[in-house]
Amino acid sequence: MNTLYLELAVVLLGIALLLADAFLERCSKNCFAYLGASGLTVILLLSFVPLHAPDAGSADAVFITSDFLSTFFIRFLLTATIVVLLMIPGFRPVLERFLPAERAGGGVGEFSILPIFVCAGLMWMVSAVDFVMIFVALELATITLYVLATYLRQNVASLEAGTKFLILGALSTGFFVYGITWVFGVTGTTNLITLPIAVSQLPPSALPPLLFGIALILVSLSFKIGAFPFQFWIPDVYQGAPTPVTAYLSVASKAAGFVVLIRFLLSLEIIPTVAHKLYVLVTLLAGLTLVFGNLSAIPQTNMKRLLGYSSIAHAGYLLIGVASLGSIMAIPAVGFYFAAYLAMTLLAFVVLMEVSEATGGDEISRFNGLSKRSPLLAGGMLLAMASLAGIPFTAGFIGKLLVFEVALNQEHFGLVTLGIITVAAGFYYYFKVVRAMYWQQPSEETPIHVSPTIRFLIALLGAGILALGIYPAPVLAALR
Amino acid sequence: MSTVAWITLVSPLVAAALILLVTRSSKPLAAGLAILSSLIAALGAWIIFTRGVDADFHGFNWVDFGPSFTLPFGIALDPLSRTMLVIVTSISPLVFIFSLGYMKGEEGYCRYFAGLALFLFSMLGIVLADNLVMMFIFWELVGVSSYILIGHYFQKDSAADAAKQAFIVNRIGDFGFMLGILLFWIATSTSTTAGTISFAGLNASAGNINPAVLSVAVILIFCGTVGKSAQFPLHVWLPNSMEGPTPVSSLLHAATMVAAGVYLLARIFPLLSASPEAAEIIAWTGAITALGAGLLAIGQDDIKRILAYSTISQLGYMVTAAGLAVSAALPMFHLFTHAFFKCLLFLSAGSVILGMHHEQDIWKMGGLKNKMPLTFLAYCAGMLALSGCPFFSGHYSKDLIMACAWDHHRGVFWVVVIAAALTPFYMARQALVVFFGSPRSEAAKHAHESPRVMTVPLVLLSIPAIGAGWPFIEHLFFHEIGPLAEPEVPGFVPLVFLGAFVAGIALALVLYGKAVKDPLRIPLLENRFYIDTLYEWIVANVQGGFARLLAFVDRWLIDGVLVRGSATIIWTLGFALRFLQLGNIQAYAFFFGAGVIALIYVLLTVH
Amino acid sequence: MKLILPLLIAIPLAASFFIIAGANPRRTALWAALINLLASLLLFSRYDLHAGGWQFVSEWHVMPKYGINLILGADGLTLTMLLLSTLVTFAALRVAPKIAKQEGLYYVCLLFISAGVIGAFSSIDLLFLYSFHELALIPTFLLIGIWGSGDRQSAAWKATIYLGTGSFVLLIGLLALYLSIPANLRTFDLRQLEQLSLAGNIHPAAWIYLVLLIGFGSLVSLFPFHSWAPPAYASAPAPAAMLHAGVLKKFGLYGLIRIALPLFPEAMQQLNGLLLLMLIGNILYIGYVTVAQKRLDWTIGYSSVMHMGYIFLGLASLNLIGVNGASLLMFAHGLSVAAAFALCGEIRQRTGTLDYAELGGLGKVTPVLGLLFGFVALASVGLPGFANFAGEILVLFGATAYGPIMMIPVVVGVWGVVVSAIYMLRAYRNIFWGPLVSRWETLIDITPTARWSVILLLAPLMIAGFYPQFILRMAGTALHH
Amino acid sequence: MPTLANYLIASGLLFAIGLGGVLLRRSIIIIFMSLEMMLSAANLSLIAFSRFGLVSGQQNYDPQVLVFFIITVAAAEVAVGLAIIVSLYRARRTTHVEDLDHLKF
Repeated sequence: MNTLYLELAVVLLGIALLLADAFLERCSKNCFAYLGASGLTVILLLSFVPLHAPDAGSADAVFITSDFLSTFFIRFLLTATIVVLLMIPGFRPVLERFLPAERAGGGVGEFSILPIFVCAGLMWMVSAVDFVMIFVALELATITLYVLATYLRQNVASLEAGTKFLILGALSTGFFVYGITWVFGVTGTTNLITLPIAVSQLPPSALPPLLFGIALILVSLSFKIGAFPFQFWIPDVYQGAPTPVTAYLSVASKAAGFVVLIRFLLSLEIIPTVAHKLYVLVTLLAGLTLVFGNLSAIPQTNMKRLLGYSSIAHAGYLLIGVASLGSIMAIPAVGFYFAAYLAMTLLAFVVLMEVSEATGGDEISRFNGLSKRSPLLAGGMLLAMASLAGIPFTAGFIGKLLVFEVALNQEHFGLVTLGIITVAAGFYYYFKVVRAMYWQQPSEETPIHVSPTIRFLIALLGAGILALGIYPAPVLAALR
Repeated sequence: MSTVAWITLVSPLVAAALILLVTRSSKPLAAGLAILSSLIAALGAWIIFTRGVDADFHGFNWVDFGPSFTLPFGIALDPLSRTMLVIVTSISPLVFIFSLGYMKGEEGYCRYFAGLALFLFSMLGIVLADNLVMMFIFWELVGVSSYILIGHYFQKDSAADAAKQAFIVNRIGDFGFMLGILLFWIATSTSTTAGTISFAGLNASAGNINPAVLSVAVILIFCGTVGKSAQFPLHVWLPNSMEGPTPVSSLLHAATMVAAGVYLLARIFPLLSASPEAAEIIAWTGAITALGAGLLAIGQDDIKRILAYSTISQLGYMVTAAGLAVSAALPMFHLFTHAFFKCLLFLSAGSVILGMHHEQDIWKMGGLKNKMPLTFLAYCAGMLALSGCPFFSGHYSKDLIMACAWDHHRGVFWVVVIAAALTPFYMARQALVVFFGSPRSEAAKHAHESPRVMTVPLVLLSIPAIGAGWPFIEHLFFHEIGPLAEPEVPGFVPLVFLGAFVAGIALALVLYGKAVKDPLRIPLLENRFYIDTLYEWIVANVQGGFARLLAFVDRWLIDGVLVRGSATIIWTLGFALRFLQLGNIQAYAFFFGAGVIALIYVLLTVH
Repeated sequence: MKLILPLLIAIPLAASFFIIAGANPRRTALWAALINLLASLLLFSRYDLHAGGWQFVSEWHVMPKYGINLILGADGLTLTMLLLSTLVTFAALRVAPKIAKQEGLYYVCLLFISAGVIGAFSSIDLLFLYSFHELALIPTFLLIGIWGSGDRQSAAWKATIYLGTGSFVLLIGLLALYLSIPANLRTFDLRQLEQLSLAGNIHPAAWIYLVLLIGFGSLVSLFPFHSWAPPAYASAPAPAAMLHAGVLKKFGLYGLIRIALPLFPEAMQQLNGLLLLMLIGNILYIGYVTVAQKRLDWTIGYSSVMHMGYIFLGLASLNLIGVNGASLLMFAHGLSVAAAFALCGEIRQRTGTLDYAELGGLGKVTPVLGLLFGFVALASVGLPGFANFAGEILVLFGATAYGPIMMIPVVVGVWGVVVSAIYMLRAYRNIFWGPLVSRWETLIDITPTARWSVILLLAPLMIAGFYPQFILRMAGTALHH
Repeated sequence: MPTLANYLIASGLLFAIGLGGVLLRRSIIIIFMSLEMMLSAANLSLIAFSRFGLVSGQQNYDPQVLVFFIITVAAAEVAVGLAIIVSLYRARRTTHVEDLDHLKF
């Protein structure tokens, strides 16, 4: 069967659930999360059935490709969505607090169905090879995310976050399309497969306008992945948005952005001069993002915001990998880094959600003495932090290892030096959480009750972190 | 033969270990073990001595990297070591037995005997060592055992400090010793063969070493002697070491340990005689020490300190003798005689102190000759021997040294002659003040003779103290070591020696015959030339200040500025950067626009 | 036989999982440590000296495409270090006092450190050599932070970030080394690396050696990268300090012996001057800083930094004598400093202070403690009869053999022995000698448990001191080149 | 007969005005309108490019598909956006950007 069907299946699942939510009054609202998750799991399993790419002639082939990159990231996105959906039942109390409740659990249903549409959009995005397709997929995801970010209609923070996300997102969309326009204007195509040929035939005089268009496209991609100086929305939106949405933003949409970035850069490698300019640019972005993300995370006191900055920081490490695309190991490195990043970030967010529900706040100080109140949560967070900081035998370490391997391979010594400094900073702000959990005394001793679903998630993600950290070979094999 | 030597060497160690591990509880057992081991050692020593030379290697390789490098652990049984062995092992049992009485009822009884046994082991090790490294090993062990014994009364601050000082001063000497060993090793090693550190090998290759290197190396080794034999300027620890129990003083700081330095010089005698410059320096060091210590002895009131300085002075003689580079036997001969009479003197001093209930100030004594007759006689024997009275052992050895000095080195000669005049003076002073006149304190009035266990060793020791110098004994012990011919000296020289002796005694009689309090008080001498004060100042201010300065640098420069500083910089940077997050949408939009322009600029300009 | 090495790593980890699951922490941990000790002794005795080289090798593929695999194996040097690790672990767990809060976590942390060092020493693959070492990072952070004393928080922070950063530098160095190999041969396998280097296939640049030196150096507290060590050891709980100063710290030196010596012969020649400068800093500068210390824990902390200088001197002499001396000294220093920190902890437990000004005359009330501490002090001033002396003298001979450039380092090294005597004897005199301070008249002497753990550390020290070949002939097998 | 350049300039101006509005105006509603204006600027230039095909002179109508998509997306964006702004107004009684600065640093 054709890769296209996976996305279609996801959309259909979403629509079906929406209808069910609309017409089945009695069914408990949590069930939609579980239904969606199980549906996506089925699709995830389907994705392992050998799929043939759309044959070159067909209409699909113009828009959709099915290479190892798209397959890997489709599975990646499905996994992320499943995890986030499983988080939602745990988030329900907050939802009910901040939603005008005509009915009990009103709106919980949509909240657990909308991510499925985002997932579909992102899946299209990672396998799209035409700017038209990319644009539509991107907007499908982004607009849905606007809704999700502002979902807590009576929570000021959520609204503010949503608005900021909306305005800046729309702004980047504007630049995106305007960039596409210029690239099309110069090359006469919007297709990444035909782009190289078109570019290679261009007269030198046509370069500046082309570069102008490319620059604008890169701007909006940098916005998506949160590269400096387009990262400003991230901390605010992450802090304000509902925790599951934040988790989803930081993992899924970032990944899709990176995939498009990689495809775009690869398609432009045809002209050495352009490629060189682009890599210099990406190197600069990587350096700036690293420094900004890591350093300004140091003084943070709010855990969600801290994770926002940390996601900027990791965008920096990923950009190092992108800047080293010249090495054949680069794409495996970035891909693996994302796999690791998924496990550790989602784990962190899961624990954060539980803790802030139990203590009623997102500040790091809420984690004080967590090891006494709930060893499980503390252990999970410890693992996540260790992995984020890059301690061996965790996924994060192998990720950093691979990224710096390619960086050294491409002789980005400047980036490596920055890497050393920023890793040191990372130790500081990640271990701040560990300190809170293990050194400090808890304000109250009452143990925190953790629901089975969350236990399952923590176990799953923790196992994932260790598995990737100790035996990364399978994932790497999937990336060649 | 070597098995005997091994038994001799190891038995004290076994005793020490057993005392430490097994018999800490039972006092008699501890003492018994120690004495037994010393007797075994003595027996072994005499067996070895009476049998002939047997110089082949009896050992194993302590460290072995094949041909490239080995550190052998062997014993040398040449005449030198056999003589020294006899000296050490014949004195130590007496001291051990004497201690039975002296230490009765003291606390740390077992610790004391363990220390003695350990000391004996280390000393025997020095004697039997056949190479420099092995000797260094036991050298250090001697240092530590003396540390333990001096610090026996560790509750007393003075004792604790004295022990520490003794160890560290010796370490300073060993600093040179170790460098000397390394220098010899590298000097004798060629591109093809590894260097040697065995005495035999070194003495053989004395001629092949570059003279300059040779003299430097010899002087470095000599630093070891300076430390261990308390030569100027490292002599300060010996008087302070009198804080230990008196038997310890007599065994370590008179008879054996301090002699180790001289023994070392005798060991490397061929090397020493091959480098005149080194010999010169050694001779002068000895001479100066002999004179200086003699002077200081006059200024002391503590019965043991007087003896301590006299020891230093006599060690000066021995070192001078070595420095004259006449024969290895010359210093050894004086070492031999000195060992007996100085041990005797200390033991009798010990018995006096015990009789005086641990009073050590001679000006609180007086008129003891009637109350402690045996001690008095023994003391006289020792004192006359030390002062070089004719027919007493000291006479022969010391006069021989001075004669050789005349023969080889006039400058040194006159110095030592003056020292020779001082010796009888301060010894007579001590004798007169302690034993003659009338008691100057209650303790002195009720002083009493010491028990048998102490007086018997005194009597036994008096015999060699008197006779050890007689020619046939000299021949028996020293003819194999080296020639000891009386050099041709003008007739007046012996008269000078006699004159010096007589003058010393006479002057003492005049000054102290009826003295109640010390007639001549010389601050310079009482304050030991202010050398100790100077050292204290240096340790407190120079070394201490240096250390404090470095500690400050480490705390504030390396840790403060470099480490914490960089951390602070990073933190501040982060703190500043986060203020870019103004929270205002339009600010973000501005940054966004700026970013766009920057991007376009970069893309268009970079080449 | 070859299964024992993986077991050595697995047993502590398994034990810590049992503890988390609720087994009695202390007993479980002690059993695990005891089993490990016996197992390592078994390996030590079963090593075939004539065959030499790597033995008991077992291999698992992890990232074969990258030439990264988990390879465990041991040669003489490894086994020496394993013996050291297991000895110190057992002693450290035994002297651990009664823990009030989170006892389980305490022992888990200690077991993780132990597992980490054992893994690091027995890995032939450089990446795992590195990774296992990092296993100790978080446990140390927790141990110092939760159960530490004094200014524990800042000490823990400094040590953790310093070590984390240092080991990241090290990682970069390893990667650079890895990339300096022709692409088709790339591997982290030490055995292959040595062959490649012997075959002349790799010529890693000198700067890589420099990066490695800085990385390893900051783990070994090589001057001027030492300032994390004294405060960390001063405020760490005794068992943590024992494991860290005694064993973990040796990892950097072990790494240099394993990597730098075989792979960077020219670079080491070129940059030897720099290394000499640094180690002179360790011996002389740190030596005098130690003299200025006013508390026992700081004195020992600094002295352990100082003694690293001698081990580096042995490495820098680049010959059989020196490097053998260095490895012997690693073993010796590990044991002596562990014993020192154990006794340090005992004193602190009794008096609550380690300030020289407040202590004095303890020898009267705690004779056995005094005796043991005397042994430790004498060991660390390099008294003959303890392995430290044998190690130091070999290092000095090795350095002398290197050539005239070594003149100053050797003189400094010999003088350092005097300096160490100055501060150790002062410590002993101030704590155990002199008049007994009335506050301490009621102190009780050292407990049998602690006594025997210290003796357990001192015994091998003296055995190796009387007969160094016992260690040297093992360690030598690593240094055939 | 206007040339491609005129169209591009016009769309450029449109884009610039939109951006200016986003940067300068205080009311979120107007900022939002300016954003839509930027999108339509893109549309205009797309049409222009497709009408006067730059590459090999002949016209290329593919991008007009994109134009339709852009219009649809813009509509969707407006729908969601206005909803968000309304609920923001309900909660905060304001639509001024300066008031949205609770989340910062």
